[in-house]
Amino acid sequence: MTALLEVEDLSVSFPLQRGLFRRGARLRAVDGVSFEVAAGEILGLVGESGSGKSTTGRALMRLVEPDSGAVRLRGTELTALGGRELRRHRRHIQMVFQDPYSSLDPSMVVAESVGEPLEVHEGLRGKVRDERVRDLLVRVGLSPRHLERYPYEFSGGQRQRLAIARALAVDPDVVICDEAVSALDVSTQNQIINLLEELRAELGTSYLFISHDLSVVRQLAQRVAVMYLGRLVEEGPSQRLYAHPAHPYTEALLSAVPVPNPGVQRRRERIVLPGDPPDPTDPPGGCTFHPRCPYAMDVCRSVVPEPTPVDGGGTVRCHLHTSGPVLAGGSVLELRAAESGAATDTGS
Amino acid sequence: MSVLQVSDLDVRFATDRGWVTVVEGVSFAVEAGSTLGLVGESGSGKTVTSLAMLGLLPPRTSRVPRGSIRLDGTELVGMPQKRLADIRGNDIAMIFQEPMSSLNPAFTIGDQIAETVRRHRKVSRKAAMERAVAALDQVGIPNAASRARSYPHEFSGGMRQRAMIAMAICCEPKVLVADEPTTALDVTIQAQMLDLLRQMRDELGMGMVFITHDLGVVADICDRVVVMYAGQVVAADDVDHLFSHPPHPYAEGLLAAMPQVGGAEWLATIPGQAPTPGAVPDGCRFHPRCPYAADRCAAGAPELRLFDRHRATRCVRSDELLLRGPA
Amino acid sequence: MSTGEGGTELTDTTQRWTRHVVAETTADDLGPPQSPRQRFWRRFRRQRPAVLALLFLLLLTAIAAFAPLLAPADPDDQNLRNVLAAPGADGYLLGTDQFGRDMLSRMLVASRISLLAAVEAVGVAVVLGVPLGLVGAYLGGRFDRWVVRLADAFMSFPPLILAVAIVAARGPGLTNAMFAVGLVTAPRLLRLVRSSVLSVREETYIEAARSIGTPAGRIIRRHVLPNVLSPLLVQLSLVAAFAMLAEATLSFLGLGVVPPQASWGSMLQEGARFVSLAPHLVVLPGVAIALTVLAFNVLGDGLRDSLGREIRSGR
Amino acid sequence: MLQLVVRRLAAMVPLLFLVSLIVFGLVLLVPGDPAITIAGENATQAQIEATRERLGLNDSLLEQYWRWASHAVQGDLGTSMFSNRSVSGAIAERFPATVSLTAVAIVMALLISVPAAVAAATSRGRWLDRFATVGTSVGVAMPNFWLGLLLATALALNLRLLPATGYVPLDDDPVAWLAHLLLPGFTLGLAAAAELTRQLRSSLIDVFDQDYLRTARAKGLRTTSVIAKHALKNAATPVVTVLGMRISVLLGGTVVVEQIFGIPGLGQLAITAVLQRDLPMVQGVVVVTAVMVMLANLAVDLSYGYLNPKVRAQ
Amino acid sequence: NTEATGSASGGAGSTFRFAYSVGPSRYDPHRASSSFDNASLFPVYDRLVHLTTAAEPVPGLATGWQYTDGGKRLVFELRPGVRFHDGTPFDAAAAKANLDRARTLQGSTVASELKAVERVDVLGPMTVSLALTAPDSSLIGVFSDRAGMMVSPAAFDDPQLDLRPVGAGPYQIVSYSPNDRVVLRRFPGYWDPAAQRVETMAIVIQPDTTTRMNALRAGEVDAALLAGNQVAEARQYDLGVVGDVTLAFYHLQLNRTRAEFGDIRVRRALNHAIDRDAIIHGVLFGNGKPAAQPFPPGYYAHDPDLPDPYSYDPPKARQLLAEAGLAGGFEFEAIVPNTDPGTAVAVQEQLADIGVRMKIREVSSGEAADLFYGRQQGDAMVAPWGGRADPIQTLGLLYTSKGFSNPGGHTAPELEQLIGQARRTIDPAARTELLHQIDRMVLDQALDVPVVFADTNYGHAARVTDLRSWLSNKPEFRGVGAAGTGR
Ligand SMILES: Nc1ncnc2c1ncn2[C@@H]1O[C@H](COP(=O)(O)OP(=O)(O)OP(=O)(O)O)[C@@H](O)[C@H]1O
Ligand SMILES: Nc1ncnc2c1ncn2[C@@H]1O[C@H](COP(=O)(O)OP(=O)(O)OP(=O)(O)O)[C@@H](O)[C@H]1O
Ligand SMILES: [Mg+2]
Ligand SMILES: [Mg+2]
Repeated sequence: MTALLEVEDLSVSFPLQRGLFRRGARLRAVDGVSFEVAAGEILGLVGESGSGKSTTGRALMRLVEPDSGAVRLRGTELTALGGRELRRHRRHIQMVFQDPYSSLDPSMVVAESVGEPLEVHEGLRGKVRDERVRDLLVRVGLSPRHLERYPYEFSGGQRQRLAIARALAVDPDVVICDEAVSALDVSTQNQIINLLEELRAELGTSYLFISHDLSVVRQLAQRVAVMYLGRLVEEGPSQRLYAHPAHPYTEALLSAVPVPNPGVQRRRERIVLPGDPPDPTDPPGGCTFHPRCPYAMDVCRSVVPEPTPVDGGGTVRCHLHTSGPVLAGGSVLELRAAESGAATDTGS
Repeated sequence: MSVLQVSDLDVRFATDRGWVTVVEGVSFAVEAGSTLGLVGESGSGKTVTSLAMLGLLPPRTSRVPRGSIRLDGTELVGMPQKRLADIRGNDIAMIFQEPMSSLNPAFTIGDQIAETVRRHRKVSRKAAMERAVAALDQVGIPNAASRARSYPHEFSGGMRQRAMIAMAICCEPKVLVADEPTTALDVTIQAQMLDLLRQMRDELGMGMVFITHDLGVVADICDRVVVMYAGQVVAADDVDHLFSHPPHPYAEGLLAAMPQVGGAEWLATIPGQAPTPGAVPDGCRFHPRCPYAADRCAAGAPELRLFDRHRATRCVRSDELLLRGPA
Repeated sequence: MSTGEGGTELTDTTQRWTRHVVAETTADDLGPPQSPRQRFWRRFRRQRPAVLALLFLLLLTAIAAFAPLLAPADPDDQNLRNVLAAPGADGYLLGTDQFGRDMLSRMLVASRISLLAAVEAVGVAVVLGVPLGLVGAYLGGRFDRWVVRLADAFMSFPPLILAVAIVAARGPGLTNAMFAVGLVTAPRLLRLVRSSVLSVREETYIEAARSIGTPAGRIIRRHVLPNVLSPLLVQLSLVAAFAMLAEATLSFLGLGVVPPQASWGSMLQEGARFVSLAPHLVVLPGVAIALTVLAFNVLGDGLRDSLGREIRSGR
Repeated sequence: MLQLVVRRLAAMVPLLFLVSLIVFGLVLLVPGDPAITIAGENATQAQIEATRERLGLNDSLLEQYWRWASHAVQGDLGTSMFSNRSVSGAIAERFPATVSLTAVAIVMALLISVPAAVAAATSRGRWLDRFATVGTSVGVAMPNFWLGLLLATALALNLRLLPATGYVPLDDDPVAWLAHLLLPGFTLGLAAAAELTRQLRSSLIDVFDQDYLRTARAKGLRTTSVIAKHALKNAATPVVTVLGMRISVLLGGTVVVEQIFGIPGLGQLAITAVLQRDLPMVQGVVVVTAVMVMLANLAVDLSYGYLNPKVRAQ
Repeated sequence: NTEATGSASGGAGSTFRFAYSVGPSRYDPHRASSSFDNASLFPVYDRLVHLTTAAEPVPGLATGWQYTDGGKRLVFELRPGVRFHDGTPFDAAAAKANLDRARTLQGSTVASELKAVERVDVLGPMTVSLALTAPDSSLIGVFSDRAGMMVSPAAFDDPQLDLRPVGAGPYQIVSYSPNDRVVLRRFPGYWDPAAQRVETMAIVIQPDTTTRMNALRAGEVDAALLAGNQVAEARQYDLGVVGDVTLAFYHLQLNRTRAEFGDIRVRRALNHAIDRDAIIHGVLFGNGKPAAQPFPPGYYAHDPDLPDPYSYDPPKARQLLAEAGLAGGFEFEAIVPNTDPGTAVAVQEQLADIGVRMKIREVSSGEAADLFYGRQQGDAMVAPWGGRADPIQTLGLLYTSKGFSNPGGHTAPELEQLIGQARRTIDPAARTELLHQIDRMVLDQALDVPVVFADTNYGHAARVTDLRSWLSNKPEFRGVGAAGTGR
């Protein structure tokens, strides 16, 4: 697979305005993030609240201006485009947002909302546009007669279908789904996930699927990237990542998701991370995860880890793989297995 | 002996279309020192039921025409608000979904906890504050004494929820009702919270009602589960049995929709949408969405059938069906 | 539907649940389509006070439009030998004023000026406040900052005092007075438009429009404007109420309309000197003003409630 | 907190500059020649010219602005064209009456609105609420000069309950001070009371729907303490905002109310100055009231810190 | 109804509070600019010449005066033993200082009235003499007004003079807050104790007539200037009312060089179109007299034998217009001060009856004179003419070609010549005869459209005695008594 979308060393920060004399401080929401999405691939981006997932997505769309880094779509450097040029290229990369209730303009009927990209990019109007919108509605599993309806008349799941239809209207190469299913009931969530999978198979569109829900991402993504406090801590094929997490944070995250099976869940050994995610305005030095990391070493406090390749694909940023016990691309689970053999007290 | 016994509870609300029954015939019991899970889709009446248990339903727009709620033998339905207020926060406490908005932003954390203590215990302001600090310490807030002087916005989401728990347990209630206490939290924080709640339940021997959407959480913390659909209890079971042999098709559907470890690429969904109160279908309320529906399902409203003290279903075909859960 | 052939085998349960299909909601289940306007009417109709207020204002507008035809007498015709006649006396339904003019006719004709005053002030406020607020708030930047500063500066003046000062400088008269009232209201309107725009700007659908590649001008026209219209409408009704009161007050201070033109405010001002001899001179225009202002306010409330944002529920 | 005050005060500087420009700009709007008025009924052309010269009306606008503004900064707002007295002095003399009147109006507005709003909000949808809603609408709609006229006639002249006109300084006789301000204060404050009631009612209703109120009730708190402690403090923020905006309206309203009740305050000064075309005086009053409004807004901003600890932190 | 009589003890503590519509523009009499100032100035400043209630000159600080040199010299004998409030004695030197100050002070508003004065000489300790450039009979009247007010020479250069006036009047200032109130206390050394029957006096300024009435009704003042419509009301509340016509009259004053007003037929038509009785009845509630001549009945300048040629006669008016070729009427703009537009509104409607459309341009009262006289805007003005201390002043201002209050400067040569002659005529009887001739000519030429002499009314509490109505329209409170102290 060749990379369709390349993101290289992307950083985004927001100004912090606090006090009269502390101006100039900035919050680094995204810090040196790199990844690639291949054609027809779904890349899952997971992480806890505030880790910078949405900001990454918005930076790709140039909805926020990145501080540095490059975003290339089919080799075109999006970060270098401006004005009209940028607007033209926006058709290749579209977005579906989290909140199905506010992502559709309440004052517009479906035909206008979903048809807006067609008007803007292809200058379609009136009947021609409506025809295309009808097709799109059918494609996302809605009745073509919904054309003259207002968003408020739809349920959350239906609205999310509308949002997807709008994103697909101009045949984009990449669709960024920012928590596109988080606001929905499990069952509805599944319907949308099924729809996305179906569309990917049918149209070969690539997706950047942002979610905090690991199990949802696992369902959909071929590859997964994990963010913590603005940095990508681990990335790799989902099979590998779920079965053999290489980063302690990934491990903890997976372990924290309760398994819907009482027998298993009760017996399962769980890692409960102490404390809260750190304050993004004042991140810890070195590896930002070190204050909560059960395996933290001295080096973690001072040195920012570099990406290291992982067995089975992907990369990880963790000193455990280069110094200390030297996992060298192996799974952290090995470490735990080794440890629990010796002393059985690493859990809560 | 059940510390909390809800039987045959109806709740009605005044709406544009007149009085609408939102919760109907709900019964369950909570044992001291164990956790009862209350699950169901959005709008199935979980929150309404829990509010009814604390007498927190809006006074003029709601009504409990039928049923009984007994807390340690005391009947709460029909009790005057004044006496209910004495019981709330003292014998039965509640924590809510949004730790962000459930704490009053205008007062310090310590103040809000101490207020509860002073309301129910005849103690000095100072002693109440000491109790508040102790409770914060108990729920694992570091430097409890100084953090008690913080305002809610100075706390992270997890710490706020800890503070809510501290507030709930500071008078050592017999029953703790937790309405989706972890839904708004990150999974790593959720794991902390589940451990903490389990620990508090065991330390204080409380009975706990735990409301959630997430069957994973149910599997983690609940001993028994009650499944609600469209305002009714459709299934009740202990947790292991429910996950292996769901007693009701709806329960099976919920379980099937859970993303599974190494699960299929194609996800199960419960087709259609839950009915809105006041527009429930005749017969079994679930039958329009049920893959097992037969003609008689549409005919008469099924009763909740008890198998034994713990297990019940509201499905007329439960005997003939062989329902399977993931576990 | 492509099943998971390539993936793991579906479990029985999953298969059963996925194969079971229930008809999704279709357009026909939703009932006839309803535009926001229709929905607004449906809701608005339920608000009886607001409906009454609207009817009152419509009636008033009609009266104002046809006042010369409706007036039983020439409103300027004096009868200095029958001044301050009580209502009902000598065939004068509402009595006469201090020049012996027919109060009914004058009340009718004055309604024109009073309404016109409100319309003028609202017009000035809209022209000055809305475009600046709309564009400034959406685009932000230095221009916006200065607009806001200027608005703040204007808002630092007590509105009536500024209006009095402006009228002092420009001279009395309806146009000057209403220009002043419009000028002092404009920053408030601008503020409101701005804050609505700022909150609409944060809505996801604006971000969605930007992500589509919609140009800013189109976003302002198609997305921002329609969505700030309802709070704007509500506010306009309140501005109209304020303008009525302000006109009355300025007229009361002798800074408003010029005789023989009469507005309710100026009638009140002239009548105030006769309050103990002929209370009807004060009561009638006072009640008329209060009722109209009340109607504008109630209408505003009704609009607010009927235009309120959609409750976040599916259907 | 101190930082907040400093920052707010600093933010007032550009605002003050704009305000001064606007106020000075008022002069440009004036069509007439004030010199003719000042020179007197029987003035000759030469006298008028001399007057122009004396008043500096022949200088360039920039010079005139600079002269005015640089003096204004030092508290010297110039000299009345009409009476030759210091504008600052005249304003200082009138200041207490207007501040007293406004303060009494605000206090009355609060005394009326808080209980009314609590009663309305807690009995939402019932007759008490409807009554309050109608009452507030009427209160807002009533032209206050009209109300003042009626009140003065009914209560002061016919029933002789309260004084009809005049003002007694607070330090002369506090009781008489209050007695003289009750009617005008009520007249001025009623519209504010109505608007505050509306705002407080709706923000109370909002707060009643908040989760933390449910928490407070879940703790077993009594309804009174839920409302008095938890609801009111939180509902106060938007009310304080409205109050802040109202202050400028109230100050404006003094123009009429002082006229009706014969109170020697800034409003009356403004009107007299306007009728006498005494521009320095008009400018002075406008500037001073604008600064009062700014300070009131500052107070409002600072009170947010008390009501909402989040603001305090920033 | 010209006087509230009775006697009251002027004991300690007696107070008289009077509500007036405007405060003094400033308390320096030579710089004060409005005729309304006098009410506040009189108690503080005594003046050379006093006026009777009928506005005839009588001795004041000057016990007598005499024109010599064929009218080119005016000699005043001054009252001995008078002191200013600050103790400075009043003598010829002080009088000369004052007169020179009035003539030469920068910003003097009275200098133009003293144009004829060339030099002031001290002839003796109590005698001053004024050398005149030409005989000017109006000076006696002038010295009864602000020009004749004596300021303590010690206070001449006091920058605070406008706030703390020092005169030789019956009352001295206690406190003064401009546009609010003046508080005065009896000055112990005053030469005429009969003028000081109350211990303290306050002049309360209330621009709003209703507020003034309210204050009076509520007992917050003892007397107040009333509007015509309030007279009946005041009586209804058992308040006393004194009131009579004054020199002030409402007129439709024409700029005779504009619109159609150059034509005498038009001016006569306008005069015939005004229904003065109706206006008195309707607008003034009966409190006034119709005006034809520029002076009210009862004043020496008024000619009682002169019949009013302009009866209310709309057909005649229309006919005159038709003769002037204006059968279709015409339109003009009238400047109207916004304080009291009632008369203007009535006039407007009556003119409309003969097809003349008068457009009202309302302006603030301070602006009206500026616009109409100064910048000669507007075709006419409907406003009260305040009257002047001497009839010659009124005539000179209104009807001579150089008169400031005669925009356009239209006049009749014989009239101008007559006015000059009257100014030079010292003998009162001869002068009065000339004034009557002028009246006749003004009337004949229809130079003006006088409308009404409105009564000036003062309402007062029962305990107030000897409050009088002054033809000059400048109320003095000499001899006003007040029993008790009021509320
Ligand atoms: N416009 C903004 N201005 C300032 N800070 C921002 C802005 N947007 C995001 N942030 C901050 O950047 C950080 C990353 O935010 P982001 O929304 O990307 O996180 P996320 O991973 O999407 O979280 P969530 O799961 O809550 O959506 C957060 O600390 C957030 O507070
Ligand atoms: N105050 C109220 N007035 C009218 N209807 C109400 C009220 N509160 C709740 N309802 C209705 O009662 C039903 C049950 O609501 P409830 O909040 O108990 O659902 P839930 O199961 O807690 O859902 P969720 O998972 O979304 O919290 C819903 O249909 C809701 O619309
Ligand atoms: Mg996000
Ligand atoms: Mg709920």
